[in-house]
Amino acid sequence: MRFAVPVFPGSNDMDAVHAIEDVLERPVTAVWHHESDLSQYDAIIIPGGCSYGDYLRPGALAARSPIMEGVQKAAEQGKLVIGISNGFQILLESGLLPGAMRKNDHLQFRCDIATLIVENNQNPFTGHYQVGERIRIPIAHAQGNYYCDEQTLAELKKNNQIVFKYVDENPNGSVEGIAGICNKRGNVLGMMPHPERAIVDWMGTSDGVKLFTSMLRYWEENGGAE
Amino acid sequence: MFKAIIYVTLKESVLDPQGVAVQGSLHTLGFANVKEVRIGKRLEVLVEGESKQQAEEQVKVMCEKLLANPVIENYTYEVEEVA
Amino acid sequence: MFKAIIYVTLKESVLDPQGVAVQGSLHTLGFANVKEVRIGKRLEVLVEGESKQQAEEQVKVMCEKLLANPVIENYTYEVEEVA
Amino acid sequence: MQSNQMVKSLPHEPTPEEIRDQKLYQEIGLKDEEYERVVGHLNRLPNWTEISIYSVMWSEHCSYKSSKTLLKKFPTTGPRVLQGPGEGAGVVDIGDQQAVVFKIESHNHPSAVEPFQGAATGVGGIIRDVFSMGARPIALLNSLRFGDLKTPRVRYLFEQAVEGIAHYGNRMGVPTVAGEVVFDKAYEENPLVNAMCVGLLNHHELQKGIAKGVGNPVIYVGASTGRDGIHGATFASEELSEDSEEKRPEVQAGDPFMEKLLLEACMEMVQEGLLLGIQDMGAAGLTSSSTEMSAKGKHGIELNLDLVPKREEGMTPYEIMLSESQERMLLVVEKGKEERIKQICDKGGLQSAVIGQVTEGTQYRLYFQGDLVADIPVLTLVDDAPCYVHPQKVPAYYLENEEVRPEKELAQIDPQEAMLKVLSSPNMGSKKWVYRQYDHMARASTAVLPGSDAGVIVIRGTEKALARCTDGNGRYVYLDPVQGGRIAIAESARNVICAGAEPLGVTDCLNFGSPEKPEVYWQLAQAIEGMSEACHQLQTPVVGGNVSLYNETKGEAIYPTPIVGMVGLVTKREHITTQSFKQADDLILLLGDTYAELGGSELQYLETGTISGRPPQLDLEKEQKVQRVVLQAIRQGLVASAHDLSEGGLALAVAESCMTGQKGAEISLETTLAPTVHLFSESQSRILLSVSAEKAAQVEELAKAEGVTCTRLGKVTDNDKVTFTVNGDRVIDLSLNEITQQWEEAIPCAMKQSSRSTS
Ligand SMILES: Nc1ncnc2c1ncn2[C@@H]1O[C@H](COP(=O)(O)OP(=O)(O)O)[C@@H](O)[C@H]1O
Ligand SMILES: [Mg+2]
Repeated sequence: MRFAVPVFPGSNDMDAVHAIEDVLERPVTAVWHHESDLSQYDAIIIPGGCSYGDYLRPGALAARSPIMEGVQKAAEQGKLVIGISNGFQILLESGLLPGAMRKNDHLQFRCDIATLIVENNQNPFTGHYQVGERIRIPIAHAQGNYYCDEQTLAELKKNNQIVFKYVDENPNGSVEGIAGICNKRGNVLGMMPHPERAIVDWMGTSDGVKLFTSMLRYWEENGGAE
Repeated sequence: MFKAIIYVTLKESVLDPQGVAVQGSLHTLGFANVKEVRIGKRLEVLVEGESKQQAEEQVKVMCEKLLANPVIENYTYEVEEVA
Repeated sequence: MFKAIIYVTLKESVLDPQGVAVQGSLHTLGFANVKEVRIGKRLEVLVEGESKQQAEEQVKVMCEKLLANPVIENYTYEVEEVA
Repeated sequence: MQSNQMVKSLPHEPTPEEIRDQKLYQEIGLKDEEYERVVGHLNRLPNWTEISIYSVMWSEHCSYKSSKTLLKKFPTTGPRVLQGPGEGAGVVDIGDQQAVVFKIESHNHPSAVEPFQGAATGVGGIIRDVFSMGARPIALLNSLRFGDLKTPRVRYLFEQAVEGIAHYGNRMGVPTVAGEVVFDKAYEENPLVNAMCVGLLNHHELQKGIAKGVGNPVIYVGASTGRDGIHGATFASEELSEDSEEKRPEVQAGDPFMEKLLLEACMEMVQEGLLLGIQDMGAAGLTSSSTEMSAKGKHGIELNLDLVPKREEGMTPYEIMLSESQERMLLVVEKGKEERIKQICDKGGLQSAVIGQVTEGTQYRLYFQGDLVADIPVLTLVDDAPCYVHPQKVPAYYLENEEVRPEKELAQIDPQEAMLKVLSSPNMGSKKWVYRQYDHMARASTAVLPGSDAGVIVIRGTEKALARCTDGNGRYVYLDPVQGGRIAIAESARNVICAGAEPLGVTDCLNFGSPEKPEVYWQLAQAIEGMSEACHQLQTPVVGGNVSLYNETKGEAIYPTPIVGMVGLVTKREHITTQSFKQADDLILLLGDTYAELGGSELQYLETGTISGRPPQLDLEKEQKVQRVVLQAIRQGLVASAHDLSEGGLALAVAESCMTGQKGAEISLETTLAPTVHLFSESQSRILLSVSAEKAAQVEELAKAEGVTCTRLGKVTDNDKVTFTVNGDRVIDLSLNEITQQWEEAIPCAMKQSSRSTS
C-alpha cells in the first residue's frame, strides 16, 4: 500500500509521513503541491499544519492548487483520502466534503488532548475501533468549529457520515460536537484531531494507531496487493 | 487600473462566533445597548484592465473561485477606475 | 435602532502578509493582472439609542477602545437608522 | 563601481556639517564623544547614512557596550561546546554527530507598544537565529512578565502577547513546549517578552555568519524591505516614554508563512552544502547582518542598494539599511552557485536577489543610484564599538532590607488559608490558559507536555531526548542579585534534572533597567557574578544570550530579571520523568533542607503587596549534590515523579504533583519552624520525589552517600484529599477536586474581562 502526503507551503507533512513509516511500515512519499498526478498511490493523507499561513480562510488557498486535481481523481476512484486538521479544512474548501469551518467559538487556538467517541466503524478508517469507543486524540487548531446547514446535517446523519464526535467537552463549538466526517461513499475522511500525534504512549496516547491499521486492513481486504 | 472593494460577509443563517465574542466584550466595556455584531471582510483588489466591465466580471469570478466560501458567505463588490 | 458599518483597514505602511498570499493565489488561478490585495475587516454593529449623533459617538469610542488597533489600523464608519 | 569615488550626501538629507553643527546624531542615540570617534575613524565628517549605521551598530542592543565587560565573567567553554556566544545561537554537542542549538532573546519594547506583533516577531526572530546556524528548529519556549491582571491594559498586553506568540509559533509548525509567566506590579508599564528557540543539527551542517572569498556574491533572500521598524535597535536601547507612541508607525509586522518558506529553503541550501555564510537580518536589519559578516570574515563588502527588493517606493539608503522588516536572510555563496540558490528560492515561491559582493580589504561600501553613499572601515563598526564601565552603587533598599525578617509576621497566617490564597493567585495558578493556545505537539515529538518542570522532546531515530525550561525570579534578584543570579541558574538546572536530563548549557536574557543608573548597574554586575558562580559550579556554560537594558518607564526600573534558558540531555527515553504523582501508596520524599526563608516569596507578595528582606540563600555545593542524587536515582529507575520546589515552597509543590497526577497525598512532618513558614518557605536546593515503597531505601542510600538530607513526608493516595500534618496537628485538609478547580481557574478568572478580540 503506497501513501502520498501532499505538501503545501506551511504543511506539517513530516508528522504524517513518520506515522505511516512507524505504524504501518509502508512506503510513503511527500509530494509537492505543484504535482497533479497521484495515480501511483493507493491512499492520500492531507496533512495538518497551516498551508499558506492559513491566510484568507484555512485551507482555501491550498484547495486551489494543482495537487487537488489528483486528490479529486483519487477520491472518485474510491482510493482512501484522509484530511487531518488543516487537511480537513482543505477537503471542505475543495468541496470533497460538505460544510465549512468557522473560528473556534472562544476565538483562541486550542491545543489539548480531546476525548472523542467513535460514531461509525463501518468505513475504511475506523474498522478497528468499536462504535461508542472513547479515544483520546490531540487537537491543535484555531478554526475547527464545523458548520453545515440543517439539511446537510440531516443527510450526514442519515448516511452515517459522522465518524467522530467530541465528548465531555466541545473544544471549538462545532455543530453537534462533530470532530470528523466522511463522504457518502466512505472513502474520504476529514477530522480535526491528529491521529498521527497519537501513535506511541510517550505522546500521551496511542489511540490513533487503529485508524492507520484500519486503512491498511481495508485496502488488503479489498483487493489491494503489494 | 481599477480598484475593487469586496465585502465578504457570513450568511444570516450562520452564527458568527467572533461577532458574538466581540459583542460580549462591548458589553463588558459598558455598551449594553449593542444588540448584535457581525464581522466580515473588506478586500481591496487592484486590477489592471481595459474596461470597468471587464474588471467587474473578473472580480466576480475571483469571488466565486476563491475570495468567498459559498457554503457560509455572501459577497458584494464595487469597482471604480483609479489613476 | 441604528446600524453602524465599520471598516477597519491596515495602515498603508504596515505589511499585509495575508493580502500578499491571496494575490499570489489569484495569480496562480490566472489573474495575472492583479496588482495588489489588502485585506481588512467590515463590522456590522446594531446599537439601540436615542439619536444618530449619540450612536455615532458611541461607535467612535468602540472603535478606539476595541474594534480597531490604533497602532497599526485605521477605521471609518457610517451609521444609519434602521427599523 | 569604483572605490575611489567620493562619498555623497543625498539632497533631502541633512548634510555632514548640519549633522555636526546641530548635533543631529544625538537624536539617533549617539553621544558627543561617540560622534567624535566616528569622525576619527572616517577621517572626515560622516554623512547621514553613515552616522545612522554607526548609531545602530553602536547601540546597546547590537554592541553590548554597557554589558560587554561584565559578560566576560560567564564561563563559555566546555568539552561539549561547539559554538559559544557570538553567532546567531550557541551550539552544544549531544553525541552521534548531532548538536543542539539554542538561544533566547527579548522583544520587550516592541511588545509594550504593539503586543501581538511585538511578541510574534520576537518568536520569528529567534527562530531565524537558530536556523541561520543550519539547525532545524524543534522547540520554542517563552518567558513572560506582566503587571497585575487587575489592570485592563495589562490584560490586553498579556492576552495579545500570548496570541502573538501562538500565531507565529503555531504557523511555523514548531511546538512551544515550556515557558513561564509572572505577574507583578514591577512590570506594569514595561512587560517582558523573552522567546527561546531550540534546534537540532548534524555537526557538518553548522553554519556561520561570515563573508569570505573575494568576488563571491552576497544574496538577499526573503521578504521585501519596507519602512517598518526603522531604528528598532535604538528603540530597544532607550527607556519607554510618551515618545514611544510616536514611534509606533515603525511597528514591524510578522509573516510566519514567509518565514516557513524561508526556513525550508535555507534547510535545503544547508543540506546541499551551498552556503559559505548566512546571517539573519534581525535588529538593525541589513546593516548588522552585512557588517558583521564582513567583519567576521575580515573581508570587505559592497552592496548596491538599488538591487535590494523593496516594498515601498522612494526608500532612501538610510531607510533601506535600517529597516527591520522581518523574514529576511543574507547569504554569501561561492561564485557560480547563485543559480542554484535562485532555483531553490523560486520553487518555494521565495524572493531572492544578488545585491553585492565580497571585496578585498575590509572596507564596507554602499552604492545607491550610482553614487557611493557609505564608505566605512568595517572593523570600526563591530570591533571598535565603544565600551563602558559605569559606576556602581549599592542601593539604599538593599541596605535597609538587611534587618527585615518577614517570616515572623507571615507565620501568623493560617496554613490552609495561605494554601488557598497562593494556589489561586495567577502566578501560582495553572498556566494552561497560556499553553493550550500554543501548539505544543507539532512535530509529534513532545514527550512531556507543558505543565511539568521542563518540556521534553524526543530525538527521532535515537534513544535520546532533550529537556528544556526557562526560569528567572526578578524578586529574588532585586532583593539580592548575587543570590538571585545563582538561583536563576540553579533552578533551571534543577528543573531539567527533574525531567531526567543532564544539564548541558545555558542561554540567558538579562532584562534590566538603565545601566547609567549606578544602582541598576550594580544589580547587573552582581547578578552576573551570581550566575557565573553557579554556571561554573554546575558546569553549565553560557553559550549565548541577549541583554535588554533600559527597561524603565517614567524613571522606574523593572525588577532586575535575568531569564535563564537551560537545555538538558536525556540519554534514554525511559529516564523521562514528570512532576505528577503516579501511584497510590508511593512514598513521598523530600531532598534538601528547609529554613525560614520567605523574603521575596509569593506568600509575602500576596499578603503584603510587596517584597522585602533577603531572598533564600543558595549553597552551590549542596545544590549540586541534590541534583546529583536525583539524576542518579532517576537513571537507576527508582523515581516515579520528581518536582523541584520553587515559588510557593513545599505546600505548592505537593499540591502541583497531586493536581497534575490527579492523586491525593497525606503529608506529615516535624519541624521547629512555624507550620506556615515551613510549608511556604522558598528555601533552595530541594526536590520532591515520589517512589514506590520498596525503592525508597535505595534513594535514601544515594542521598546519604552525598550527604543530602532525605525526609519521608508521607504517601500518595487514591482519595480526593490533600492533607498536611505538622507536629501532629492537621493544618491543611483540602479536597483535591476543589483545589484543582481553584488552581485551574486562577488565570481564566482574572482574564474574564478580556479587552480586545477582533484580530
Ligand atoms: N508562557 C508559557 N509558555 C509555555 N508554557 C508555559 C508558559 N508558562 C508556563 N508554562 C508551563 O507551565 C508549567 C508551570 O510553570 P511554572 O509554574 O513557571 O513552573 P516552574 O515553577 O516549575 O518553573 C511549566 O510546565 C511551564 O513550562
Ligand atoms: Mg519547577
